Amino acid sequence: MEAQFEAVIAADARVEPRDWMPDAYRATLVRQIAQHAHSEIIGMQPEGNWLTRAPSLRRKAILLAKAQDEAGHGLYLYAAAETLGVDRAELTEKLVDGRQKYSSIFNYPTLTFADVGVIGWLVDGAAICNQVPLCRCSYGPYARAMVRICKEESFHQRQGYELLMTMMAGTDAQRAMVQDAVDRWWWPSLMMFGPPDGASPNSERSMAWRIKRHSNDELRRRFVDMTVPQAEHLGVTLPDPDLAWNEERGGWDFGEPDWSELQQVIKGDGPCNAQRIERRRAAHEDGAWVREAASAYAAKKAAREGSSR
Amino acid sequence: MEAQFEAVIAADARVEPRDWMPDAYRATLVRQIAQHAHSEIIGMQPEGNWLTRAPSLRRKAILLAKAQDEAGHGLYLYAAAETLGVDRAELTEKLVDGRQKYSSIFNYPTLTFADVGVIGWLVDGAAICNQVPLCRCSYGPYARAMVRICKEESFHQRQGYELLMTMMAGTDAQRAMVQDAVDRWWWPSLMMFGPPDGASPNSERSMAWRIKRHSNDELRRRFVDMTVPQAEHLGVTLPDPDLAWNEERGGWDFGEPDWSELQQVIKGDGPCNAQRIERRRAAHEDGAWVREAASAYAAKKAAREGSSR
Amino acid sequence: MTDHRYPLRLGDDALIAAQRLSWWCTRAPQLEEDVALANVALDLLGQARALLAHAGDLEGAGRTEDDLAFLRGDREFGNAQLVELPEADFAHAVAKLLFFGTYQELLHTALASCADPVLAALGGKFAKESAYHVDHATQWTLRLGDGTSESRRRMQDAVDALWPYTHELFAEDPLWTAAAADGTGVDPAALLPDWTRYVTAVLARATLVRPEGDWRPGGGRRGLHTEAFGPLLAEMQALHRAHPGARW
Amino acid sequence: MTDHRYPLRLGDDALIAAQRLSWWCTRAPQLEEDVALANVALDLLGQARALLAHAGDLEGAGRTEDDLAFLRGDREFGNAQLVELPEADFAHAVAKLLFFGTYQELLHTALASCADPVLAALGGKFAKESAYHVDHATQWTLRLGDGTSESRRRMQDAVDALWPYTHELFAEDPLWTAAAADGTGVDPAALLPDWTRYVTAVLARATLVRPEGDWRPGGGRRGLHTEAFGPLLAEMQALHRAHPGARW
Repeated sequence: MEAQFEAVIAADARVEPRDWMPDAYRATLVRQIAQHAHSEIIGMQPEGNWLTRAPSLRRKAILLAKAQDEAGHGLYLYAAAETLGVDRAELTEKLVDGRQKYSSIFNYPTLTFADVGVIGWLVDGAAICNQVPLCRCSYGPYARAMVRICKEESFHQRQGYELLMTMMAGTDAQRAMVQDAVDRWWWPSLMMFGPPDGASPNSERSMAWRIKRHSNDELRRRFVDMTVPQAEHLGVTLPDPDLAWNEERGGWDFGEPDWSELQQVIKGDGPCNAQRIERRRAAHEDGAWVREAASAYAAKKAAREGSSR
Repeated sequence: MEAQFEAVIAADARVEPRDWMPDAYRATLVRQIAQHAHSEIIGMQPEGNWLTRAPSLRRKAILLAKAQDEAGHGLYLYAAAETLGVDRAELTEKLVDGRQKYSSIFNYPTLTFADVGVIGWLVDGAAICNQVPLCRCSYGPYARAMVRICKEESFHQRQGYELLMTMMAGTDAQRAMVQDAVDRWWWPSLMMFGPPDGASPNSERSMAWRIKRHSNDELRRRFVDMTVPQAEHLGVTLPDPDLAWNEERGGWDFGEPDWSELQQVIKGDGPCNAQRIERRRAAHEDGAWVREAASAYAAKKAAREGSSR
Repeated sequence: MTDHRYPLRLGDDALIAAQRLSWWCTRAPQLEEDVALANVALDLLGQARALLAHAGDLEGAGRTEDDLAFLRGDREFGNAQLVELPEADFAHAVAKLLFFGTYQELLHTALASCADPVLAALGGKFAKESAYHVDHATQWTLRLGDGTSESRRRMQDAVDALWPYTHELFAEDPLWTAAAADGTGVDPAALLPDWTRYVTAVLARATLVRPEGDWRPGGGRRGLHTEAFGPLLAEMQALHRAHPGARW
Repeated sequence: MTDHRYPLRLGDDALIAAQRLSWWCTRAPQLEEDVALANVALDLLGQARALLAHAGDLEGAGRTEDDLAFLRGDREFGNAQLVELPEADFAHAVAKLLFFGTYQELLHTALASCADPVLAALGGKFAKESAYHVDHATQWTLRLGDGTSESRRRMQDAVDALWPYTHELFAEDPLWTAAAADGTGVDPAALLPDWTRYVTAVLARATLVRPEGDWRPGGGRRGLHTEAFGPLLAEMQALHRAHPGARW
């Protein structure tokens, strides 16, 4: 069985739910897919903060649609995780009590409406860099979920960038808001690719299993190379004095993120960790009576239909 | 004893807590003072609605100070009621479960900031007309509470009128807000004096006992005569086509309020009845653990002090 | 020609309903419901945008959907009070959607054959959306009403709290009368029998009691709102108003 | 001369604290507390007005207290995050007042002998007010901490939740350093030992545990606020902004 699994991996084919797989492979996938699903759900909050205050009806509609997409992504991903023999309720418990993580980027607050645009541009942009390779991930259900998700993420990224273009063509106050948002989100976005390769212990195995296909630093460089010209086109300055074109490499050199900040946020001490988990916990607990009612009703209905046969 | 009570009333002197008094006199006073206290407390809500949105810091301070005064008035009045052998907690229960009333005027919503001014001018103005004679009420503690309250109410009335003067000297939108607020609050203010004399069954006895000194209609006329020139000075139109100077009487004739509306609001079907009581109930219930803690602490402290003697 | 205040008022209903509903995003009892409620809110917001834009066109004063949404004051909104009421729990959201959605479905269906071609086209499109909203609210009314004892209590409380505010949807009003008279709109009074029949049947199936009582709050159509409306509007408009003239 | 941003920042602390506290009006656990909390809020609002007016004078650009309160954006407010945090229950309000009030009392006392004569006079006046706030908060901390088991749990939760935000009050900042250097203001770091001594003693008497942990959120002084701040400001400013240039 193990040989067959190795052969599938080696052939760059897909492992499917019914196939045998090593326990560690399964555990790694559950952890990664759950974290990804949690990130979609928690990720609704920072932008959701502006839903009721969006400054135009069009932007309000875009925000709502995006939040809806994210909830949908969370659903696909939880479903993909469930093919590995866990269930959504259990994963939600683990999120709420801190045993599973979500992307640290969502522990930063959205302070102005420009943050909504910058999250689309930089955060969704970084997510896409991370996720496009996952469309070829060795685990079939995850790979297929990613295909659909990546398509929608690109759409969100374009919308975010378009908001920023509109604001940069607007008033001085709007331009200042955009620059301020870029200043705040740039470094956290770079940290979305995880610690530097030397400090990322699980990466190698994930790459061997073809869950992961590129190293953190490789993806980070790709993101910077993609983003710098977009920033120029937008007319904003990226807050990194070390940013410089490297003729030889044909890419951009950039400074070192403050990794101690990343560690701190992961540990739980980011600006919004407590608030994000609390909101999710409250929604889950306040909704318990509703879920119980739905189960009770379904049971009654089944019993009635059974007895009327 | 009854003769002595009658003599005190006849001499226009004061009945004090330790004096004998007829049960019906006591019950009437408890009902009236409690209703009055409840009105102060519930009356904090309509204006309190604008505390967090007041358009200038000065107006915010004035509103806060007024709300504070009203809470203080509630405290004096509950204290006056307690001299008659009831207690505040019991009266609060009766308010919350609907066995005791408060002034129906507070069941109307405050829709714009002009309402804050109009409540000061018309509602406090009507309250003062009602309350000034109560400073000579036959029951001493109530009469003395009223002296202090009336002084502060006059201050509130002047502040309300001053806000309206400022707004009338402002933009077209501000002037329209004032007129709109006057249109909405005029008739409810007239109804604050209660039903017409013919339909006010308890009035006669209260007058005999010198709790009340003027009939509802008498006070209503006094209020209209006082208010019409103020409206002219302000530059607003009172929404009553029948309003006309009566040369002969030397006062203003005015139209008939819609008494069915008053009955409906008293019955519980005013725009804000449910909301007002719910807020009061929630504050009382949410505060129960705090009051319990204060009692428990006081008991512990007393025990400690007792044992350390 | 259609009085611009007619689509404006219908647009206000949809806009304020969408604003309240969007609060649920990230707070729904399950993720499927985050998706579903956002979907309903998006439909309502789309309806609001089309109706406000049409009102602006008819008015001919150059006001856009955003001017109408963000630059009118509390007293200039003509939505029914029902849609502005806070939703104390999920049962309130469900009851409101049942009552308001059923009204909207009947209204939109009738509107589809009105004399204003824009409104007729919108009515046809919106009717399909509303039908989905009603179906969704109906399913939840049944689950909550006929679910557990707690859900039944909460659902009945919500029905009792919101029922009085449904009367305003069908109340007589000069704008409705005029629109119905010249065929550019619908008199909602004509929709009441079907509304009552449907809603009563759903409540009965859900083992819920249809409220009695004759309290009929109203005034929303004349810009007289509840005290919950001012803060809702303050939040909705604050950013737009903080940057006069800016495009977003 | 005093940097106008110095009194502006102190004024923002007082203003936002007053705005949060005024929410309690009509919601306090007993009427005496409606009176007392309104009184504290009034003091804080008075402090804010005097400080913002002084900042406007020093700036010399003609901005009034209202311009500064109602026409600045979210990123321009320099209050500490502590004061903007929502107050989940009465214990949170008490803990916040204990922490912030003690800081204010020490600050105002020190300010009374600073080189800016306006600030010195205000400091003397405000110190008396703050002393009352601290006394009030101390009494309630004792009652809740050493009251019932529920009140103790709630009070400890509030202390744990707010404690991390107290660090920002004493954190190093260029504006503090400059103000302390030329004597026009106070470096709050100098107040920390007295603050810690007093607050620790009160917590101990109240049988509460002083929190550990090294999380030190901050940023308020640079206009980096919590997500709770935007909605607070939107509500506070909406009416003022809806009527540009109007007097009230």
